[in-house]
Amino acid sequence: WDEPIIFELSRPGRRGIAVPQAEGPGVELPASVRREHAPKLPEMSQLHVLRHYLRLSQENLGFDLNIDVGQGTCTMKYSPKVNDLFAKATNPLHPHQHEDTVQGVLEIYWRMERMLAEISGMSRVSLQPGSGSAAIYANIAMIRAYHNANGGEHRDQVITTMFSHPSNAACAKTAGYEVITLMPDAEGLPDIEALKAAIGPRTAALMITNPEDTGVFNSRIKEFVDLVHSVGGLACYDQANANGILGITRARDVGFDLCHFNLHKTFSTPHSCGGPAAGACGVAPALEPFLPEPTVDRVEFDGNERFVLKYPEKSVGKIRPFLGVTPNVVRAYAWIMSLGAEGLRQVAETAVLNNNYLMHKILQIPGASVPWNSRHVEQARYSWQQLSEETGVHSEEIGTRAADFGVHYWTSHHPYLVPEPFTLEPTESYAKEDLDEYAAILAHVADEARRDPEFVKGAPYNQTIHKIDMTSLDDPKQWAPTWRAYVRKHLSGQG
Amino acid sequence: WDEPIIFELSRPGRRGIAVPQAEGPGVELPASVRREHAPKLPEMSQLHVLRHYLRLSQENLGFDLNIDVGQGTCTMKYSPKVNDLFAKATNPLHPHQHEDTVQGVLEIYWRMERMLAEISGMSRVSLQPGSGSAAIYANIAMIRAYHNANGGEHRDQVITTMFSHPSNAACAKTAGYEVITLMPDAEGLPDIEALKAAIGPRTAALMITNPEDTGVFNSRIKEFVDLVHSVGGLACYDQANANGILGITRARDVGFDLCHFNLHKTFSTPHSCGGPAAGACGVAPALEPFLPEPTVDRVEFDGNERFVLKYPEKSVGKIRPFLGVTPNVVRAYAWIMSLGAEGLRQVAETAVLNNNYLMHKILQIPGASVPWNSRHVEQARYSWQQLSEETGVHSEEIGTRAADFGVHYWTSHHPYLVPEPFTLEPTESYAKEDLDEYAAILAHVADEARRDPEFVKGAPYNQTIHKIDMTSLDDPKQWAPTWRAYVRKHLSGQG
Amino acid sequence: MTHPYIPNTEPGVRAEMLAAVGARSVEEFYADIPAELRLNRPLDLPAPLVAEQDLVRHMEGLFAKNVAGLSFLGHGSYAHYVPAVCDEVNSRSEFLTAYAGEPYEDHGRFQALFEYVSMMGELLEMDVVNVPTYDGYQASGTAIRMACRYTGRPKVLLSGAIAAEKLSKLRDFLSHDIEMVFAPVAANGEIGEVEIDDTFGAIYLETPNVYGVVETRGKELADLAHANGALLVVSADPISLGVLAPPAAYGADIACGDIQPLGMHPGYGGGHAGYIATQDHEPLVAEFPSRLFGIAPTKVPGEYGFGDVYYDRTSFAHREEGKEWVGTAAALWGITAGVYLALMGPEGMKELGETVLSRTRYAMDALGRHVTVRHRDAVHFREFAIEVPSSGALLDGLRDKGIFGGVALDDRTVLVCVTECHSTDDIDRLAAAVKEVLGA
Amino acid sequence: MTHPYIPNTEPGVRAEMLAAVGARSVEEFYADIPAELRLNRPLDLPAPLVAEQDLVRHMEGLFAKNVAGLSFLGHGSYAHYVPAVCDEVNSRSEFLTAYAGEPYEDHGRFQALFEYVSMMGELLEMDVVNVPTYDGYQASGTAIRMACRYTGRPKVLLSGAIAAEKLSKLRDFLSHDIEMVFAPVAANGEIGEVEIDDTFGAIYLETPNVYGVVETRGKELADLAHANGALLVVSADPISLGVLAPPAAYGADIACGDIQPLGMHPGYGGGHAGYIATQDHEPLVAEFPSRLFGIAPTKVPGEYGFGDVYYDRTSFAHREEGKEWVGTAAALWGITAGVYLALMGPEGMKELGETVLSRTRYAMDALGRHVTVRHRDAVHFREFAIEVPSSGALLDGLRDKGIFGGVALDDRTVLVCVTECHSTDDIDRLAAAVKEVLGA
Repeated sequence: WDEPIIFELSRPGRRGIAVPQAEGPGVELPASVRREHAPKLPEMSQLHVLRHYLRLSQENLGFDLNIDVGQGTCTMKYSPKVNDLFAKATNPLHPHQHEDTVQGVLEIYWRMERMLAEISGMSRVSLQPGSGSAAIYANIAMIRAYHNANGGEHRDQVITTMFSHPSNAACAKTAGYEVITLMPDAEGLPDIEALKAAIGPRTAALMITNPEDTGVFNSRIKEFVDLVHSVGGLACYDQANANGILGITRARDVGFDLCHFNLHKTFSTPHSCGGPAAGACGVAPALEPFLPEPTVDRVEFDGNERFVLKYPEKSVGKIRPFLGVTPNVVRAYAWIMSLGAEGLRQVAETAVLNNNYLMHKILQIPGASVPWNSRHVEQARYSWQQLSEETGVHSEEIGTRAADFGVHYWTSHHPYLVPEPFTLEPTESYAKEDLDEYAAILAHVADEARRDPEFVKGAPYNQTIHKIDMTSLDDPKQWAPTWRAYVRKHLSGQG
Repeated sequence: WDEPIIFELSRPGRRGIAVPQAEGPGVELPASVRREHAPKLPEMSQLHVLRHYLRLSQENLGFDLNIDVGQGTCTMKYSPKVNDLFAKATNPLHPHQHEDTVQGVLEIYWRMERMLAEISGMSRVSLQPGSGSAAIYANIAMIRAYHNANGGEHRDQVITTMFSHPSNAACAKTAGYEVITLMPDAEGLPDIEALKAAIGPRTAALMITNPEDTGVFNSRIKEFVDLVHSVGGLACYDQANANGILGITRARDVGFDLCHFNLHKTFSTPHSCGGPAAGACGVAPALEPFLPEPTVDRVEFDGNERFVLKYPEKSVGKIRPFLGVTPNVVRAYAWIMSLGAEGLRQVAETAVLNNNYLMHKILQIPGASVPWNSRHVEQARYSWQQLSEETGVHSEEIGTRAADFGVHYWTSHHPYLVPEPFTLEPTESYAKEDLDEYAAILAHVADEARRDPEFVKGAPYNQTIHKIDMTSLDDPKQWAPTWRAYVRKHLSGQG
Repeated sequence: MTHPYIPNTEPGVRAEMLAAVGARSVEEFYADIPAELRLNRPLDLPAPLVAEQDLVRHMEGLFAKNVAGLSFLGHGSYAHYVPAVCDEVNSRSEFLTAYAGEPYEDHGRFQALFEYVSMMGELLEMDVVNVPTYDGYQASGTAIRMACRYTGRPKVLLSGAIAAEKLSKLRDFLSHDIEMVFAPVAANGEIGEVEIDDTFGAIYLETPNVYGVVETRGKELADLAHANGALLVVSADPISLGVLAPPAAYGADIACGDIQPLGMHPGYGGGHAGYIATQDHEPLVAEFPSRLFGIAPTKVPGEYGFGDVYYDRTSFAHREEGKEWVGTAAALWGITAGVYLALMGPEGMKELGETVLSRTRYAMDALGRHVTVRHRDAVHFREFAIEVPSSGALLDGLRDKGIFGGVALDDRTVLVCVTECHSTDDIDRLAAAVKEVLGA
Repeated sequence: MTHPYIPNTEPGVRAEMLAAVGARSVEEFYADIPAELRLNRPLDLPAPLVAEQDLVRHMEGLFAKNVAGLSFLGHGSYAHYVPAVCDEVNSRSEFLTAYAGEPYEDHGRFQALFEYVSMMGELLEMDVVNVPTYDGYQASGTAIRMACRYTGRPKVLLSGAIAAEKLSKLRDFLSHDIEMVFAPVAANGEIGEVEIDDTFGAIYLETPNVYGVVETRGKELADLAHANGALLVVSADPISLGVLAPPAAYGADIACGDIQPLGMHPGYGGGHAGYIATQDHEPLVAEFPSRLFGIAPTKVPGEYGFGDVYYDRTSFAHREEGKEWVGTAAALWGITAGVYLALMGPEGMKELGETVLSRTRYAMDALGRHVTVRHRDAVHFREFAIEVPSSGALLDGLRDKGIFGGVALDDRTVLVCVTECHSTDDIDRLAAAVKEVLGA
């Protein structure tokens, strides 16, 4: 499709949907609040709105359609369609309904908390955060509240690692902390010597992912936790990469005080073009008083169980409206229920097997490598450094060319400590055939890069559009973050 | 996508869904009924089944995605998404539920019957037939029952017209009638002289469409009806092409004894790749005793209304299981309710305006013509005869090339009385811009045909597949109506 | 206001279009419709609910008048579990709103339907399966007609164990030119004594039959038919074929039936589609009225295309010279049944069959403690009949308890249906309720 | 059995893959996890419901414990009508399951989100709108932070008419380094006396506010803020902007709020997404933490591409050196809100606003006959507060009648919410029930 911008499809007088009539008395608005100019929204019939968005949807490559192993660190896995039905069942529920009228959904929250507590080893879990990053922020808020309540107001530093998600650093900064970032050592793992140098009386917490986004499990993780504890800091586990270790090892058993999961990664809720997602914060008993409000508790009542909302006294307050992203909590609950303990372990083991199998295939492609040659759990960050040096083709360009074959990858977050990076995470959802096909596509593109680098650099060729000139997007004079800005800056001269 | 046949995606041991366990006692089957060899169905994980079908869906051009005016005679119109929700609401209802537990759905049947009776002028309407063709068959069954009940067992001929849907002829034949087909006269309308010659004591009925599939309204239609009545025959109106005359003229007012509508055409239920559809048979009072069983009647009961099933004594019996294609009856009911009398008239007038506007544009394309140069109502059958004579490119090839631009048309049913035909029906759903774009595409392809006929003949170029060699499909030695037949005939030598 | 479904009612565009055509009003386009045929008043219809939300409220009000219950209803429509993926696929706009495009722009539809018929072929062990006809009734009627046309003998022997409603359809569809002879039902619920001669074109059998009884004499009947130059036509429920032998295995020439159980909701009777299958025998294939889709090469080696097999058979090609008629039937349900079979695979179909057999037996045992279960020694799949003092009184009593207990076959016989959706707890609840109602 | 979600658990393929890698078992891949960190027992979780149908039954059992009623609940989550097309689009696999592809293979997502921000821009009369953040709470917190960063002044004056839960979020998010000063609420329900000086970075106002009152002094506050070198930040409900002036019209520098009313179901709080908007003023644009999508040329003239505007602002680019943080927020709700606005168009938004204003007034009049309606002379949009002897007793009494009457703001104040989904009959039913409960 060569689908225009929606404003170009508008014709005055058309309507996509009709609205009920006022019925009640007319209300005259004072001039100070009355809208003067009608908003220039598109005017289209219903079919035409639908057709436009259906065409746009076909110009998008959802997980369900492609082999999405290139979205490493994001744990792209099958989100069962039946769980969408459960999510939709929450549509009519209003978050201010009286507890008595939402016992079903509260029970799901309570059961889900118990299951995640078992999976993490933590004593309580909040399902309120809207995403992994929001969960990280919530954990930092709890860390701050904990220290403030325990005479640690002076602790103003948070330590994190370079291969942890940027939100660990950014959320800590937003919460007012100085951020210390540990760089990888010669093995590619966070440098324990750097940690020893960094900890001290100002240390509020260590925020660390393991395995980090490289997919390497840090076997000295307990030393990290113990070191931070030794100076009175808290240890907080970013479990975004938990998919390979479900049922194998648990946050609390390593000594962590807090952890978080991304329900949209490990627990299969859909990624929705970038949210709504859902995060879960697990805490050890000492942190319970600080949990976001409210919590869902179970009480016995006349021999019956009943689920109620409680407001912890020292709560950090609200992280997001109401109890959380309920449709996704429901989906994740259903997903765990469909697998059970044995199933979750199969998830972990199969994700790890898939990753090691794919790594084996990728490393057979001339020019591809994986830094530090370590063992990998559920994903791996690779490098095209050698190929790039030979051909001048950059990793991003190879990924774009791969899109011509219906797959793609991303290069991960800046900065590129691993040169010419790409990160592959083949979760348990994929069949061997998918991995073979994915590796074959990358091998093909790498070969193209050797034979005709300019061709690869010119990609894409069979996508909706061709190579974009991104320069205007960083120029305030040219950038156009809305259609009205575009019309003003780029079209008004023509009109 | 280059999507394999589903059997090629199978790997033994995989499963797409799990089934509940037996729970009850084991049952030992006697050898005479026990299946010996497991069926060779595909074995795939759930994601892989889903992905396969999603990709196939993207390889299909639904009405919602394209400008579907080329599917003339089929009245492709917008099927509102909200009506799908109503259709789904019928999912759990079982057709053997007691009347008391399905008063809502029975009320919809009753109200829908009343509305279609008003639209057609008939006294009663059966919603049981599964499609327009099934409705035609039901009408013929009623005609036979009527004559048998009225001493007309000897009436063994049914008269129809060439531009009526083939099912009029085919259903009459299936019901045991001799079929007489009126050919068009010099004006393109059914030849009234031929009718005069055909009618007689053997005439059971006239089955006629108006406007016929050419889109021309036969202004002498009442004469046709009167002629058939004059010999004791019944007149049956195929209202498949009713979209342009809703609220303008009615079947009963012309004198017809029976008529049928296609709910999936005029009344917007989706075409579903070719069904489930739904048909409605309207009858005049004399035919009521013969309606398919059961009918839905309204009774007053203690001052309340109640809807009940009744079995007409002389009923032709069942045409299809239960009451009809309920989800589609519900959709069509909701569609009429969203429009009302004024809305239906707007539907008709706009469909006719759209058709005449498009015809004006098409006739500007050199090489395109419309036979007989008559006035047209809601559609028109065109001819590329002139272009074809000039270039050697056939209508079908032009349609296939148009598919490269995201639209297409069909050539209508055999035989091609109109040479190199194509039939366009731009219903009320389309915007002027759609019609402009459609005409521009055909103009472009016609131009291509002049400049490079071989290029057009080689189409398609950007579809999933390339030009098909259809010859094997009519050869019993080669045809492969299933994968197992294909494997046996074409692959087993290779294995 | 411009109606959301009719963009060109907006007066500006309307005027523009009329001007382009050179017409003064739409009325000009209707000039062929004589005045005396005109309806010179607005249609008398209810006031419209143009706002979608008002329509939703109206429809919800109607649906609120329906009542749900724990249902043991079957008898032609079955509440088997419908996997979410089935609904996901058949709700896709691309499939739901497509119609009859060519094999290029509608490649997906052709392939999906080809795959459906191919999977049915595996289930049935037959090489030719039609693109679905309307329903199982139509499939039976057409299958019998095919057999009669093929043999040139307008006479069929039918099992007596057929649902009354289906029989109503078959009589209408066949009896004007095909003689219908009925076999008795034996004491064990199976087809009884069968006698035919060389005037018969077909023997028609159903399994499981209207009583839920699995017919065990298929081979014998096939042999009998063939010995007399007739065909054996078997209507078999495809959901049973993971455990039960397909008709082809015991010699049936034509298999037919309804695929509603393969992923379609009951939908108050809206989920039906019919299948017809034969071996790849050209003269028999020639008798199919439905479309058949086949695989074909394209000009690119290795690429699969699809098209109509033997299109000349159809009324689309030859009007009344075609076989019966073909119209818009139930293609989407064919695609859906394909999704269902692909999800289930051979193991799923087998396990499902075992579960249904087992729970049916469990229910016969549970109810057998309170009422007489008919044909108790026969193999039952999904349904069985019980004998009660009054069908109506029992069903009314059960309905008061929120249970739809079954379908009354007559005043003293109720047909009970059990699928994989009924837990043993559900069945125990039914049995307890039956005891209570009858005991009162 | 191989689990339907995990194809490579099938033993054959597992062995094949292990062999290819040269590993004897999966255990080898876990060699880096020390023994003392291992969980040497199975997780203690409920027995799984592997059969989809068993899972459905379990979930339906849980959902059956929820209860529906005629609801007048609002206070941060609103049951406006959701057009079917909104759900159709956001249920599409292509959108629902996509994540973060590049602007080529994910062109559709980029365009849909660009169109969403563009339509919001028209509604707000502002040139820069973010790809949605989590919710209105977060949008307010970030908008205030943006203003404080921009002005370099960590101090904000907030309207006192803010929901308690939102305030809980703002305190957590802001108070550690931004001083929060509150303005009183005036007798008419609007913001009361406001005093600021040049230490303030922003004035923060909500309209309609927590009492449903539309603030009329926006222009005055904008002037006051600007006179003191501060910004005016206004949280405005976008559903009201078909009839109410957008914040930009009276001089607000940053607009923010929640888009849940634009096509998202309440979903027990799951439908939220936050917007933040400014004019195209580079130093203020630099303070956005969220992603901004912009239109850009491709190498084919006339073709539109899309990409990130000013990516360097973000934590994705510069970790703690970026502005706050950006993560997975609520993009799908942005796409959905775009569908909603395109369906409604300018006329639809206007009519909707008029309908809500009218029905709110109707409800105030109807309830005003039985209870005291607060701020009765102010302009109300959708919500208003009533004074009752006991909030709990009233709401309990209404709930017994199947009515969710409102949200208790305190022991004697109940907030009632009326949208276009409430007919005057619904409102009359509420009023009658209130009378009955209070009269008893």
